[in-house]
Amino acid sequence: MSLIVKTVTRVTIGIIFLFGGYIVAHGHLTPGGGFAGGVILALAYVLYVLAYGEKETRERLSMKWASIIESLGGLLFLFLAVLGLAGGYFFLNVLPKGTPGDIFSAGIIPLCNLAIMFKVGAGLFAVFLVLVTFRVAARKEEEE
Amino acid sequence: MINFLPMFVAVPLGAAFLMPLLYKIDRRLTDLLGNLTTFYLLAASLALYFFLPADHLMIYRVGGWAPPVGIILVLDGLSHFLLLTVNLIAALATLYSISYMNLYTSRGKYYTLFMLMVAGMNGVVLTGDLFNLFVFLEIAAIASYALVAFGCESEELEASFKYLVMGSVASTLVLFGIALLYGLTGTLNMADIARSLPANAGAARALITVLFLMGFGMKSAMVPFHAWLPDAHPSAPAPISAMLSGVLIKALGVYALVRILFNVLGMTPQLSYILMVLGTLSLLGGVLLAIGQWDLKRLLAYHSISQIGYVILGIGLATPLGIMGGLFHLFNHALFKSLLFLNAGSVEYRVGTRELKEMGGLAKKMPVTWATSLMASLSISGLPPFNGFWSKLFIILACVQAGRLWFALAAVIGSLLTLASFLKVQKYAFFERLPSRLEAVKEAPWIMGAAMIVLAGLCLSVGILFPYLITFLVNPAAAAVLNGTGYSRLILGGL
Amino acid sequence: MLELNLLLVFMVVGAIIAVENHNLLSSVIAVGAVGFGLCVVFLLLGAPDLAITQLVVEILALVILIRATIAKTVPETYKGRELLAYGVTIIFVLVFGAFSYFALKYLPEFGAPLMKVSKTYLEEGLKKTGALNLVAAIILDFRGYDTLGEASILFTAVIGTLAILRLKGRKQEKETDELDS
Amino acid sequence: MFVYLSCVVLLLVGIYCVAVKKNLIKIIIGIGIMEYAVNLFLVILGYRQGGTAPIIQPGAANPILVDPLPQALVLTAIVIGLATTAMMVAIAMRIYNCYGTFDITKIRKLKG
Repeated sequence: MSLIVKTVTRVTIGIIFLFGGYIVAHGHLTPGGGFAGGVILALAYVLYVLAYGEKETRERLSMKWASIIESLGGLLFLFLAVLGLAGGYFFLNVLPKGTPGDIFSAGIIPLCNLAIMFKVGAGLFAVFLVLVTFRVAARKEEEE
Repeated sequence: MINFLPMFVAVPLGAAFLMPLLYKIDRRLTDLLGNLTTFYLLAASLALYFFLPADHLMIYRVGGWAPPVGIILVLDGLSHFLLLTVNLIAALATLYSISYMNLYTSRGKYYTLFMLMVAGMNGVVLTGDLFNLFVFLEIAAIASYALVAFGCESEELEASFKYLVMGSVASTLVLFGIALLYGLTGTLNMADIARSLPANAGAARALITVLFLMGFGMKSAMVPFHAWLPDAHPSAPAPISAMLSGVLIKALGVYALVRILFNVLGMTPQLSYILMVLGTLSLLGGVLLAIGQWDLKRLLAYHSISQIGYVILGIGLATPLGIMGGLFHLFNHALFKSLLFLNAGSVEYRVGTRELKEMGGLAKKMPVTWATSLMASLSISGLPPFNGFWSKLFIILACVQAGRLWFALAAVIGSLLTLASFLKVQKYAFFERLPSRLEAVKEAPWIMGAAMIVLAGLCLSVGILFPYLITFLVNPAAAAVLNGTGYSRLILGGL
Repeated sequence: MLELNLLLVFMVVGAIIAVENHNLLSSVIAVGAVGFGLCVVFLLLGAPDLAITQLVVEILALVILIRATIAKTVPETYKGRELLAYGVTIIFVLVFGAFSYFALKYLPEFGAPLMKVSKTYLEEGLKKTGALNLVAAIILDFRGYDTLGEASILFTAVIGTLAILRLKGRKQEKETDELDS
Repeated sequence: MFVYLSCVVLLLVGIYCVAVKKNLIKIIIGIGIMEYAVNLFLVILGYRQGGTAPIIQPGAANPILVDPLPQALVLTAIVIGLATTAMMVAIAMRIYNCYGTFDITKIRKLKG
């Protein structure tokens, strides 16, 4: 891709990341949440792949790390669910609820959003990357 | 103690999330974790028996929310019965996978998907919430789509695509049915729906019933909706075929259908007749298509359709004996059909083919596989003293008792045809002359043999000790089904 | 709600175009238009959460679908239309449509849902969970167990996709023997 | 009634597409349309006349809020839709790689 595309991408990706983070952090206050935010983060990486190519993206976030982050996100979510057992029930919202309207309120909800964000973002990024890589690998096979 | 219940879902999910991490450390660890998880689940579902109160009912409020505001988990006779079946077959299938998966790459992903499938099935069986049932159904279904295509060969991909398309259509229809129910009642809890479904909503009730019949009918591969099964089940790796035919179609299809038709919507005589006709069509259609097959696993897959037909016929009768026979047959089918698929897998592992015409004389070369497959064949054909005999007998007796003689006759004919097609399998695979190409064939590795021997032993011992099994396991399940819409009073009590 | 009805008509027309168009890429774009129409409908019906999610998911799905179809402009072949399949499908669609017309009459009027359970969420959601966004309160607290399932579905799909797109599914004969002995 | 019926029409367009079309991508599109229809139906079921989004504004007077439960369900359903789409595209791409076409009449190796 041309230099203009690359430069614009570099600038916009920062903004997209910030927006995704905002959506996740305010998931319990405003529309959005972990899932939407995670997809937005994945889209930022998709943009990066489209502008810079698959190879350069892998240097930023390799498949291995994407998969590890995804698993850890899942485990964190499950841990929050099991944490409820401390209060007697699976998935009980055990953390203090705080003042409604604050970022740190609503107990486990923001933490769950965070876990989902990691999981969804890394997972969808991995899917997209493997779809692209598969095309590249398949084309190489054909040429040989 | 009650905190036991969510662990049936949380533990396999946790194992699935851990699996990719462990795979990066050492791939043999995934074998260990997979087997530990499924054997833990088996032990837990057995142990649950000792903690059950006398009325066979446990209710768990997820997140501490009272129904219908929150989701509840319900363990009644039927759930416990299915839970035990699922985890028993899952444990033996993972044991078998240790050796069998040497044929494939990427063991970590295999076990991850396997654990997710088990978690999905346990979730479906335990939940008391209609939408939650849909969510867990999708986990199990999506994992099974991926597992069908696990070999990445062109036929497997095609079979998986076909399965995926039919499965997604089925899921969408089910979701549409759930949406209609929500619109009519304003709640998602199954017991609450049963209580508040307006009695005069004739057309809406009929549409919902049809949607669920089509959706879950596709999942359980009843005859007009069976097209995907004979492609999908043979394409998967053998332990997965055993899981798919043995328990997946039952947990996602038969269980969900029975739970919703009997306990939520309420059974009517017309509906019962429709189920019986569908069951009979499946049992005859499946076996007729099976006889002409030469691909061993494909033949077994057609027999799954036929055996599901017996289950549906028995349950469709809606008499105590019929339901008991149908559920007992469901359990027996899980045992012998997964055994047969494991046998087919070990033949494929050593011989490298599934074509019956290319086999022959394997009885001497693979004695364990042969002996266990003989027992499973006798069992599926309904010969005494094996387990299949009793459950088929109950179903036929129930048909006679209800005055449905034609259905009884169809069940007998189906059984004879089954015997014929398994004689063919035995003859071409294990007797006849050994082709010179197969001189060097050895018995399957011992771990695979162990899993098969356990299943064969279960087939025989269930056949001999069936009265105990029926008292302790099948009768509570049948009672839960027979309770009908009394389910809602049972769950919600005085709420 | 005129704008809602107009949007619904737009979506149905868009869907028909997507189905009947002979060029795959145009079909994909048309279905994308339907998806964005759905997104606006969500906004109209007071579901901004869904609008955001639908929007981002639609973009991702479109990117994936376009990458799958682009450079593969194989026009659809229309040889051998199976009349039987057409006939059965059209009969099924007509019967189903007529049937649902009668069934849908039993639903509450549009704009007046029963809210049997949801009343509790609206009245006590904030007090019990501390979240202002009641949808977030439901998906992560009242029905958090569903969301655990949802996250697992996505995880399943990711692992499944990675498994399907492995370059080699089976090991070569030799490797098997080594591992086995 | 019109709104409910248009959802059913959308669902039927999807079913028609899946049943009749012979192209893998068309089938994926058909399933996508079916999912849209069901999601739309659920959200419509939860709409209240004159309702606003179910987000409480602290301090403001209590307005009519729409039913939040169907929205939570649809959120899950959207994710499920994305998951199935990703799987289907992956399989379709592999099939394309094997046969060089998306036309199912040309790739049917499996016997009925």
